[in-house]
Amino acid sequence: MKITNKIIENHGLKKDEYKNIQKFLKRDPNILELGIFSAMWNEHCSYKSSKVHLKKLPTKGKQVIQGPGENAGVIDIGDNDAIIFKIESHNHPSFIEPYQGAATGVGGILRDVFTMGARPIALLNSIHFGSPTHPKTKSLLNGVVSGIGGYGNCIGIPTVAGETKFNETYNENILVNAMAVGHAKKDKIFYSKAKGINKSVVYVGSKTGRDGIHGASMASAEFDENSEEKKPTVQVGDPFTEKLLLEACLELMKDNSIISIQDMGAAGLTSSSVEMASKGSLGIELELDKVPCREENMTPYEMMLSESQERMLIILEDGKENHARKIFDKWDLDFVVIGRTNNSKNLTLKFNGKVEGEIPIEALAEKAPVYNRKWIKKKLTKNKVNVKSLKKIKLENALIKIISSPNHSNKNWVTEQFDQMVMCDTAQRSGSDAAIIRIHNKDKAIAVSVDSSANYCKSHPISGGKQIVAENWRNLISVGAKPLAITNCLNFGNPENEIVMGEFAECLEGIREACEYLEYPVVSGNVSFYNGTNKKNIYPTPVIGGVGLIKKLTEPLTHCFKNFGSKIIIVGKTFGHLEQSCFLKEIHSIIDGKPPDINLLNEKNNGEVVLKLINDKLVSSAHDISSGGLIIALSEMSIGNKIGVKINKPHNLMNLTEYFFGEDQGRYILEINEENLKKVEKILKSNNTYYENIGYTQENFFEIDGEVKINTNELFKINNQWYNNF
Amino acid sequence: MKSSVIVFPGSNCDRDIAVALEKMQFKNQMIWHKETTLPKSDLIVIPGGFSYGDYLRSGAIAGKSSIINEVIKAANSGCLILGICNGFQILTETGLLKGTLLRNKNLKFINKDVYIKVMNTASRFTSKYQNNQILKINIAHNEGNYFTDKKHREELQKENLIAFKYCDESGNISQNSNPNGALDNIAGIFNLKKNILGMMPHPERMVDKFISNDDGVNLFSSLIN
Amino acid sequence: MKFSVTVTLKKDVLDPQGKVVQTTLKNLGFAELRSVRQGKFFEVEVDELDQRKAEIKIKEMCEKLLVNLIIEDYKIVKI
Amino acid sequence: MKFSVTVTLKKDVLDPQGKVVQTTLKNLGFAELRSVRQGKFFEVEVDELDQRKAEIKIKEMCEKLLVNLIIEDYKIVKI
Ligand SMILES: Nc1ncnc2c1ncn2[C@@H]1O[C@H](COP(=O)(O)OP(=O)(O)O)[C@@H](O)[C@H]1O
Ligand SMILES: [Mg+2]
Repeated sequence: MKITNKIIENHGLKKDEYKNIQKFLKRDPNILELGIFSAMWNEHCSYKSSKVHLKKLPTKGKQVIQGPGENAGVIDIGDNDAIIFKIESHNHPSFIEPYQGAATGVGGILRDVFTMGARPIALLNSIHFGSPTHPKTKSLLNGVVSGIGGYGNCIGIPTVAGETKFNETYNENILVNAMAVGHAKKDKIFYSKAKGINKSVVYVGSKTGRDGIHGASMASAEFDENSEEKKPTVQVGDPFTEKLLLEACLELMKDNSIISIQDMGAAGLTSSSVEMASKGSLGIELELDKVPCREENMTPYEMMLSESQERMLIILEDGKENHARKIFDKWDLDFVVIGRTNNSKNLTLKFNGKVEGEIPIEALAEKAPVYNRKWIKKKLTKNKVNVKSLKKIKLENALIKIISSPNHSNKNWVTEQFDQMVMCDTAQRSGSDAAIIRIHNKDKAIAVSVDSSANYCKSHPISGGKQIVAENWRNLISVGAKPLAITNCLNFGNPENEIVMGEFAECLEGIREACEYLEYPVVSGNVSFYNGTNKKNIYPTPVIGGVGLIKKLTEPLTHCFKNFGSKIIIVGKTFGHLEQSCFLKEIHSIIDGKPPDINLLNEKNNGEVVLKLINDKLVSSAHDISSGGLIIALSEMSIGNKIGVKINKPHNLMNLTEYFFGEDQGRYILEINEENLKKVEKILKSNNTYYENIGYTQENFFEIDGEVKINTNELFKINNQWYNNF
Repeated sequence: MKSSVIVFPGSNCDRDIAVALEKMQFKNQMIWHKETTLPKSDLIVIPGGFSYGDYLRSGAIAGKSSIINEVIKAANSGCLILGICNGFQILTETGLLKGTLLRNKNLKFINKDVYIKVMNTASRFTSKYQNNQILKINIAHNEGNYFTDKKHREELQKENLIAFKYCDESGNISQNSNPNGALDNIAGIFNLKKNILGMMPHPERMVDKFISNDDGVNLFSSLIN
Repeated sequence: MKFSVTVTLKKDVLDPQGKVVQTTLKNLGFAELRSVRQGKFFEVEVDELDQRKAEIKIKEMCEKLLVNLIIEDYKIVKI
Repeated sequence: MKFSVTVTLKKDVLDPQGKVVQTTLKNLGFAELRSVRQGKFFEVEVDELDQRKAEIKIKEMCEKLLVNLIIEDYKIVKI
């Protein structure tokens, strides 16, 4: 086949890029080689637009065992226990086929985690949909939620936390990010770096079909009117086979048979073999006739680019084939030696005894293109909203409107479709600030949460970037966990657009700053560009997934009030920042102005003090204040156990709307038993922490002095009705 | 007491039930479905999960496995058999328990804590509970909507073979407290000899106060006596 | 030889899935719709040249595995 | 007027269900079995006397709801 300009373009390669291919090969590529270059050089695999910025993120710390660069990040939680975790996007496939797209997203991220030797112990997700009234939203939400559940429930790993958000910006490009967290022994972690020559390269798992060919390139292109045509590239997931693959891999990992192991994710056999060889500075030769195929007459091109799910590539120690084969036979999975390592530093592909393709590994990996794309700084608005000029609305009515809105309604409709309890170590399920998972057979636990704030990131990317890290940190603190490290999924528009690239660079700058200051390193992550349609880019939506440690799990701390007559205090200062707040958006449709500032010094101090109070068992419930401000956070604490509050108006002359709906950062609400109050105040004072006594819990009514009085049953009902019509 | 937990490809509550059994002092063994004989045991448990991916019908494929013949033999000689969730579905597919489990009436997977009422304490599985005791217990299934024919329905009533019914917090049994559409709110049933119990809720998830509650403990302590 | 096997719920068994499909179609504006019942469909191919013998085999497959006779009916048709 | 609609996975799409059913039937001793593919079946009844019009309607139902055109094919037959 002659390589025409059209073919090059269809493979998503630019003219310059093609010239480089010719240079590396010292000849024209054939179609197989072109396909392989296109798969390895696209945005999804090469990180060509993001690399220069990602390098700036802090990735080190004494808790970090493995930072970015492997299948997932690894952190140390003591006693030879390690936690392995990562988040990944499956946005484009999920928009085309929501059920399978979301399901295979979960399957893919699970493989990233168990390929490193971890037993997955928790799944999380961050899902963003368009406006609830958009005609596609309902079926997309239905499909995505049942796809996430369908995969996780079947494989038997609890889905314990996440976020579900709606915003017009995702009307034609939803976001589906899945995060997996696993547990391994620190001295039993597996990496993808190949070692030694003439070692067997083994294919295990499902057979290869024609599904998902060029899935990775699809994830690197914008949608347009013709995206319907790209449909057949959707992969279908088989959680049942993944369960077998998981058990078989973990069984084989018990001894020392494996030199290196890599899941076949995006760009399947191509990226897995190239990555292993590249990391080990080796060559690899594959005999493609041996690849187990599901369909007849598959070509080398199709085999190398297929994204069939539930497959792994393993490099075995000498003489371990039979032992390994027995294990995969037991689990009814394919096991075939399809190639060998060598020292040629080439990827060599044979088919029917003939060499069909030969490419220097270096050209596919280290030498892949890297772009320092043009970007422009965000012009910030200085607009302040004058509250006095806004149309008057009663506090109570605004509260009701917000907690019954799609974004603030109770998410049980979503989370009840996920098995949250399987494995019997979920100490805290969805619904609180973070989920808590006990380490099996131990008395320690981890806390996990995912967070994003696209509105903040849109209006001020640096503050937004800082804010999501801080909010994620706060969510872990609120359940009594010490935050250890994060993973991040960076969902952005078209990187060739200077504004988008600016949002990316500046969000990352914010993330970097917060992570550095909070000593909260990034250990893994994923970038998803080209989210948007016809030149309309989504809001910048970085998603942060955090993991924290609870050294000794006793009663898990929830955000729901526990007793009548407890004191309620706010830690952190309330200034009443309304711009970019949920209040202005939901009530007045104002999306102008900049988001609240992040004072990292206060953030850290407040968080550390709250964590100390929780660890000293002085707190009955805790909740961070985020979207919606003080009043929404209070109402969430009331709704759980239907325990009301009596809240005073602020002492100072602050405007009530600003006080109750302002979204100032670094704040927590704590429920404190009367007898602990003195002790708590002493600790707060001695740490120079600003706090306010704002009232106490009571029976029956959610009450703010003369402004709001709602029965707690009513409050519960209002918060729980939106999804009923769904 | 000796127990055996049968593990099918796709079972995923096998470890959970084993932990619960061991906590309750059972001497437990895991039995891979390809085994052709069963060790002598007092209790055989078929755990929850998605055996064979729930393909075709939940429990259908596992119900045809070779180890199931051994389970049937053991059941006929009086061995105690407990099927939880997918285990219940498998037991109905083998015919050891009558009826079947249809899709939940809302056509969605449901995971939540529900209340069930103990309907009969005169069995090896429920003797440590009080009659009409209300338990808070976790369910997690796609197909838990119990259905059976008229004749069997009458037999269930007459012979007192209903073990648990879904109810609300205060014990009312109604459509409002029926999470999945099950006939007569049935959450679990015995066979005629009451040596077999199939139930949709997960007692093994309720044996640890840090994780949930201990409402499931008495099921296992009933058995150990 | 190829056969189609269609498996449907017995008349007296509630078909929640069919019902939901039916209401959804009505809501989509298909006023002329009278009823929908949902079932399973299998395309089974066997190495057997004698149609009668093949049908017996397939019937056996149905009764042994494909069909839950408590709630389902089935029909075999050569295709 | 009654129609049967059979919905099957497109040829290139993974059919894990069919695969499991096939191996199980083999294990049960059906050596002559060559292949099984599983799909969905709908029995749709419409108040429409003109067959051509009815078929158009049902085709619309398929494309709008019953069939996932990305991974499934379908066939409408009058019964
Ligand atoms: N898609 C989802 N999957 C699992 N849990 C979810 C999902 N969406 C929301 N939740 C849960 O609902 C609760 C409320 O979410 P959110 O308002 O985003 O919390 P926060 O503001 O504390 O981050 C959290 O416990 C979260 O884990
Ligand atoms: Mg929170």
